[in-house]
Amino acid sequence: MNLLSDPVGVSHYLVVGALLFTTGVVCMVVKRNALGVLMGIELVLNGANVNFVAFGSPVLRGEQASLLGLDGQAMALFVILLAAAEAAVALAITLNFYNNHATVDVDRADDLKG
Amino acid sequence: MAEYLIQTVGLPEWLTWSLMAVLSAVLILNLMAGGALVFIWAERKVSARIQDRLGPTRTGGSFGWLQSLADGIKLLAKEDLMPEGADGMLFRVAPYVSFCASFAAFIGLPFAFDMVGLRLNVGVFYVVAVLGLEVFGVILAGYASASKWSLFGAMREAAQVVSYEVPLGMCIVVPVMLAGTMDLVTIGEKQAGWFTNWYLFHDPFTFVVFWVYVTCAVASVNRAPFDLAEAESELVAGFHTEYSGLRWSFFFMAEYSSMFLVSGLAAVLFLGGWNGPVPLATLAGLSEGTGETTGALVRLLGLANLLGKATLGVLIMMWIRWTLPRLRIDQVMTTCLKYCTPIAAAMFAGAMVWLWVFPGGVLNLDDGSRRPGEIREGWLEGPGGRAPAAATAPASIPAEEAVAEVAG
Amino acid sequence: MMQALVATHTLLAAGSPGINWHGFFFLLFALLACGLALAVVLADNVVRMAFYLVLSLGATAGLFFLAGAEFVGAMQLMIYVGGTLVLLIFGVMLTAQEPFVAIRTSTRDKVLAGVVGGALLAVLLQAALTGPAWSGHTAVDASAGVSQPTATPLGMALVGVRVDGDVASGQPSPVDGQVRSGYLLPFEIVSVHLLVVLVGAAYLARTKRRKSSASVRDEALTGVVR
Amino acid sequence: MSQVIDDDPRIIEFDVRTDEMLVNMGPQHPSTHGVLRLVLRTDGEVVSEIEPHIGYLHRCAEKIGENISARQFIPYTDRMDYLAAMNMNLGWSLAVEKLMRHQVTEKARHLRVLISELSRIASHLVGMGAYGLDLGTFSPFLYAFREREKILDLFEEACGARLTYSYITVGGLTADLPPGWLARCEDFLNQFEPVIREYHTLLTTNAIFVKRTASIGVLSPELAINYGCSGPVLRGSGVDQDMRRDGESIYTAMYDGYAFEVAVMKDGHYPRDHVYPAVPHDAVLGDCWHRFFVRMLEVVQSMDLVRQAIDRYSACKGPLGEPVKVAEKIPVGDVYLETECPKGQMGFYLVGNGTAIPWRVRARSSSFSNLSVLAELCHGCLIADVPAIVGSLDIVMGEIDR
Amino acid sequence: MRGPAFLESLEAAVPGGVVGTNLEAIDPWVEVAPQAIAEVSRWLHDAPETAFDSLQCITAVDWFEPDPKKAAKAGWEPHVELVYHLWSTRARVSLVLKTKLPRWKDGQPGQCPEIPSVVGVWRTADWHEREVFDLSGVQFVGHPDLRRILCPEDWEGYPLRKDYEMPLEYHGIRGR
Repeated sequence: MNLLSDPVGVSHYLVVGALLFTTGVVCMVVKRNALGVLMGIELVLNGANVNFVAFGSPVLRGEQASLLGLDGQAMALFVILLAAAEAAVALAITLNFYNNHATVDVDRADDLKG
Repeated sequence: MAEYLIQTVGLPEWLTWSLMAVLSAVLILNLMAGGALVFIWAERKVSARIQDRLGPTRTGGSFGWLQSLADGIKLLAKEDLMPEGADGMLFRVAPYVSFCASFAAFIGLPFAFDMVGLRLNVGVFYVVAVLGLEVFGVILAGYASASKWSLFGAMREAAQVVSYEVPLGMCIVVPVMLAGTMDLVTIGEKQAGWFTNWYLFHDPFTFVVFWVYVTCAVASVNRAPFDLAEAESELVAGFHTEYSGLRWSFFFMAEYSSMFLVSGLAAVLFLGGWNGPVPLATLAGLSEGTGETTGALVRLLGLANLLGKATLGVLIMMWIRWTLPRLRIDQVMTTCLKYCTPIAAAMFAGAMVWLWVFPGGVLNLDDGSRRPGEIREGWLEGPGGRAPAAATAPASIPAEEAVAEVAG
Repeated sequence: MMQALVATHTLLAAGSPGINWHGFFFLLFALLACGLALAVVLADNVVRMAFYLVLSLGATAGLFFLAGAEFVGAMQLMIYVGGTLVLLIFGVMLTAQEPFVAIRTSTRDKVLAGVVGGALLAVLLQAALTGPAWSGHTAVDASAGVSQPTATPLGMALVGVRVDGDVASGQPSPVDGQVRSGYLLPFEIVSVHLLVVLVGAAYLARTKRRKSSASVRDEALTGVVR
Repeated sequence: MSQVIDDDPRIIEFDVRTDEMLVNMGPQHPSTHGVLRLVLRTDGEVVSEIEPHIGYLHRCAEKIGENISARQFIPYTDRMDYLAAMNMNLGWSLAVEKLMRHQVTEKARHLRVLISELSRIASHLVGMGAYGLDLGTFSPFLYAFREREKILDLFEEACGARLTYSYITVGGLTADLPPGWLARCEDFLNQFEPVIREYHTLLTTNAIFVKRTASIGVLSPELAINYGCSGPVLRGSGVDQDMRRDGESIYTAMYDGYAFEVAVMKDGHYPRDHVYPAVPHDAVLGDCWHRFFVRMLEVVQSMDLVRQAIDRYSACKGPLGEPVKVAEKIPVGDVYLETECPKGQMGFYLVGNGTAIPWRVRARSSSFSNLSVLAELCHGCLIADVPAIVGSLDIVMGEIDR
Repeated sequence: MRGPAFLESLEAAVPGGVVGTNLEAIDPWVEVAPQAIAEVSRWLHDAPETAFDSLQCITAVDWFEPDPKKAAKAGWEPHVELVYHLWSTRARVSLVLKTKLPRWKDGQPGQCPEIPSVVGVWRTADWHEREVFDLSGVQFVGHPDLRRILCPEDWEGYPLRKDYEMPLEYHGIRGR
């Protein structure tokens, strides 16, 4: 199949989702700044969301989408909500970490090392 | 018009559609820019009259009509300064972020029946969400300016706008609940008829909620007495302390257009939108669907109605600004969290109960709206009212296969 | 003239021959989303990272609108972008000082991450491109699809009633004859979860004020007079 | 958790460690009333410490005074409190007259009362308008200036100047009033009286104004006295002191026979000579609201005094009397005299050595002492309160820096 | 309590504090020994019958005649005189304290003469003493933060001294 010549379909969305997901993972790995890691997580969740929406989209899948009904979109909604919640908790942890260590560098969080 | 171009002039279809898109974008943009010019002039005149002055009197005749234009030219000619130590990219991009956010929000706002950039079935939600992005540019500007005053302004704006979105959302939910849809066109259309059909007068709760909305709207667009982000007597000029020239004017335009936007939103949600207090067109037996020319005229009347209401809202904001002192940041937050949010929540519950007790409403003296079937067929239910073809078609893929797909 | 405004909403979905607008906007938003995501990884400054992230998420919201999920798109704009906004603020507050603006990563880590990321991407793309059923476009009437309402069914589903086939009423979906359950339980769980998170986050990052400003003021006054 | 060990009770400690920031407010800032520079140490929006830096407008007025004769010094007093130049002229003239044991004519005495009280109204109008500006409302400022312009018009007719008058001078006044002036002054007062109600509506009783000023910057009477505060700042704290009544005899003699009640809260209420708005519930004696309110009362009080002065002045027959010669010798000795200026007690100290030129000139400025209390008032307040407190002190930098 | 009785109680409270008086002057004054100024101030502030709770002004007068011819006729030795104007808000009376200091400490020009600070008695003395230090060059011992207040921190000389000469240049700005 050829992505460039085909009309936009689920595959296209999956590719975008995969790219977002991968960048998110790389971001989580690469960043030493706790906030950067957090942003990586956001990207990962966002990539997953793209997939959910694509699978549940009636535009992209036509009648096939009705197999999933609203599940795709509802799942995406829940992911968004949980991502927001996760961001809040992660930020609180970062803040606490910053209070204790005066830095947001995650490599310095080695208190549990023997 | 698109059809006219395609059929009569014989333009290729893609060009026509592109032209149409550009045209509507230009219309909205001009509405914003032109509106900002008019409102800046009006602000000067209104403030002058309030303060026992004359205001601009020379540029462009005795009323200073062209004053804002002259100001604009001056701003264009002004040097765009950037402080040393500023984050150059973010500093440059911040005004445009603000401006784009308020521009994009206009896409969802209907100006008259059926006259909307993009009719979304989540229209009101979209408008509020995009409007909330305006704060983003402000925060970027505050951070990127490398000035402490800017940073203070940005932090205040962030705290304020994020907080005020909660009661603002709750206020907006009330008309959405009454209309049963988030589609702004439908919400406006449901208030057709005499002014008693307006959601403002629907029940006592909506009446209160309207004033909470006004408070929150003023706060969320940073107008006095909630203009803490720029608070010139405390923070010099707040987030735009370091801005000058054209970039500054973009912030300015964004401020005025979001003022206009929240006023327009208030008009659609509470004040009947494009429906005048007296249903003139209906009384004359006309409606948007009556015919090409008459329909256009009726729409123009609706447009005038909505613009008038929105302008009135903007003028009231100016009146407030030139009358009241500024609140302190903790008082602004108290107003939001201790007063606006609980009141909005209580009024929401009240309106819900009212709707349950009087499902038909009590003040609907006369339903002077258009007779169904003229044009509203399929419109009142929102853009998805017409059942999509795909939904009616029988399923072609067996369920097992679909599950397998997802799992795979 | 003014119908031009009206015309735009059909424009996106028009799918007129000549230019495939759907494809064009998809390409635009997809490139924006991916490019800005990449920029998040490459940027050093935490505020810029957050800026790119917000734009990336906004572009994704555009993709959602294109896929007909308007409610999710608006939700994405409001919650995700708004939430990240708060993230940005914290980023500014915590790390606006010089030493924290850019914490650099060693090249070794970068290379390693690149390899792992490349491998992951390869696997994911493989999965994305090989699913036969996903690639086929069913050439739906896009204009109808885009404006299909999603907010009401979603809202109904969240409170437990499925308009597309409801388990409570035992009514099968008119489309595929299936009976589906609503999301009342997940919805409630998420609500409680949010509450817990709210309390937890407030506890973790609490601001304790030792002395109220009023008492300090009084003390200062008496101290001077004494 | 960060545990900053602090002995200083003024430090407000948070568990979230936020960094303190030093912020320069001024010398170019909209609400520091001139070239005042305040260095704020802030933790977020909370100000933990504030340090005023002054001297940007220092012109060595005292040194200049040691090189010119006493009457030549009058224009320099104009430039101290340039918003109430008449009162400055009066203070210096009285101090020199005290040393010279010079007695002005009865007519000059009443004219001085008339002019200086009118000047007090003008000064308080600026203070009031600028205070509104500090709190973010622009319109009262212009309403105040509109009325002040009318007073300046009157002054211009009397002495030819609108800001630096040099009208009251050693030994009298430079000129008598032009014909018809008194009638125009009456007209102004009659027109001005109802306008005060507008000010009360826009500011004094405005809910937001009260919220911004009540219980903010509370100055206890002990602290006010200890810091040498004077004028409305002192009276706003409930200290019953007004040099027009309590000062030295050469000054109080000027007000002999005038009926006025000092604008201060006694036994829980302000003078009831006119109808004033009620004190809001959350206002505490000594806060910004009371300082502002005292000024508003003094405007009315000064109007009464002007009316009385008009009557007495027009009853006086005979000449105004000539001021002393420019090169008049000053006797040996030193005197100090404080007069009640709009901003507070302005003191002039003068040492004469028998020549026309004073050996030493000293100007004790009321704003100088009033400003020095700022650091005490701003502990733990918010940034937005700083302009509110500075504005309530109603300072003029020309007078502080001299 | 006026005049002699007041002086007696002051003398009793701070022995050796009062050096001289002039009750006939327009503003009667009491001359105080420089080292006793803080004690005298404390007593004046605290004693209930006097209660000079307010310090209005501190002035330094430089008694110095640069012209040697005039100096011979002056009739006084060069010195710096500090004048404290006190005010009692309760009794509504004023009091003038004077104290004489040498122009320079140990006779070395540039060395400011020293006197105890009265900041502990009246907080307003903080800025007033700073101003006197700034313009007239008197060192107040015990002042918490004795810096220049009106002149820039790096200004040289004490402008209100009679022998003060404006610097030729200040940071590239011509002075004379």
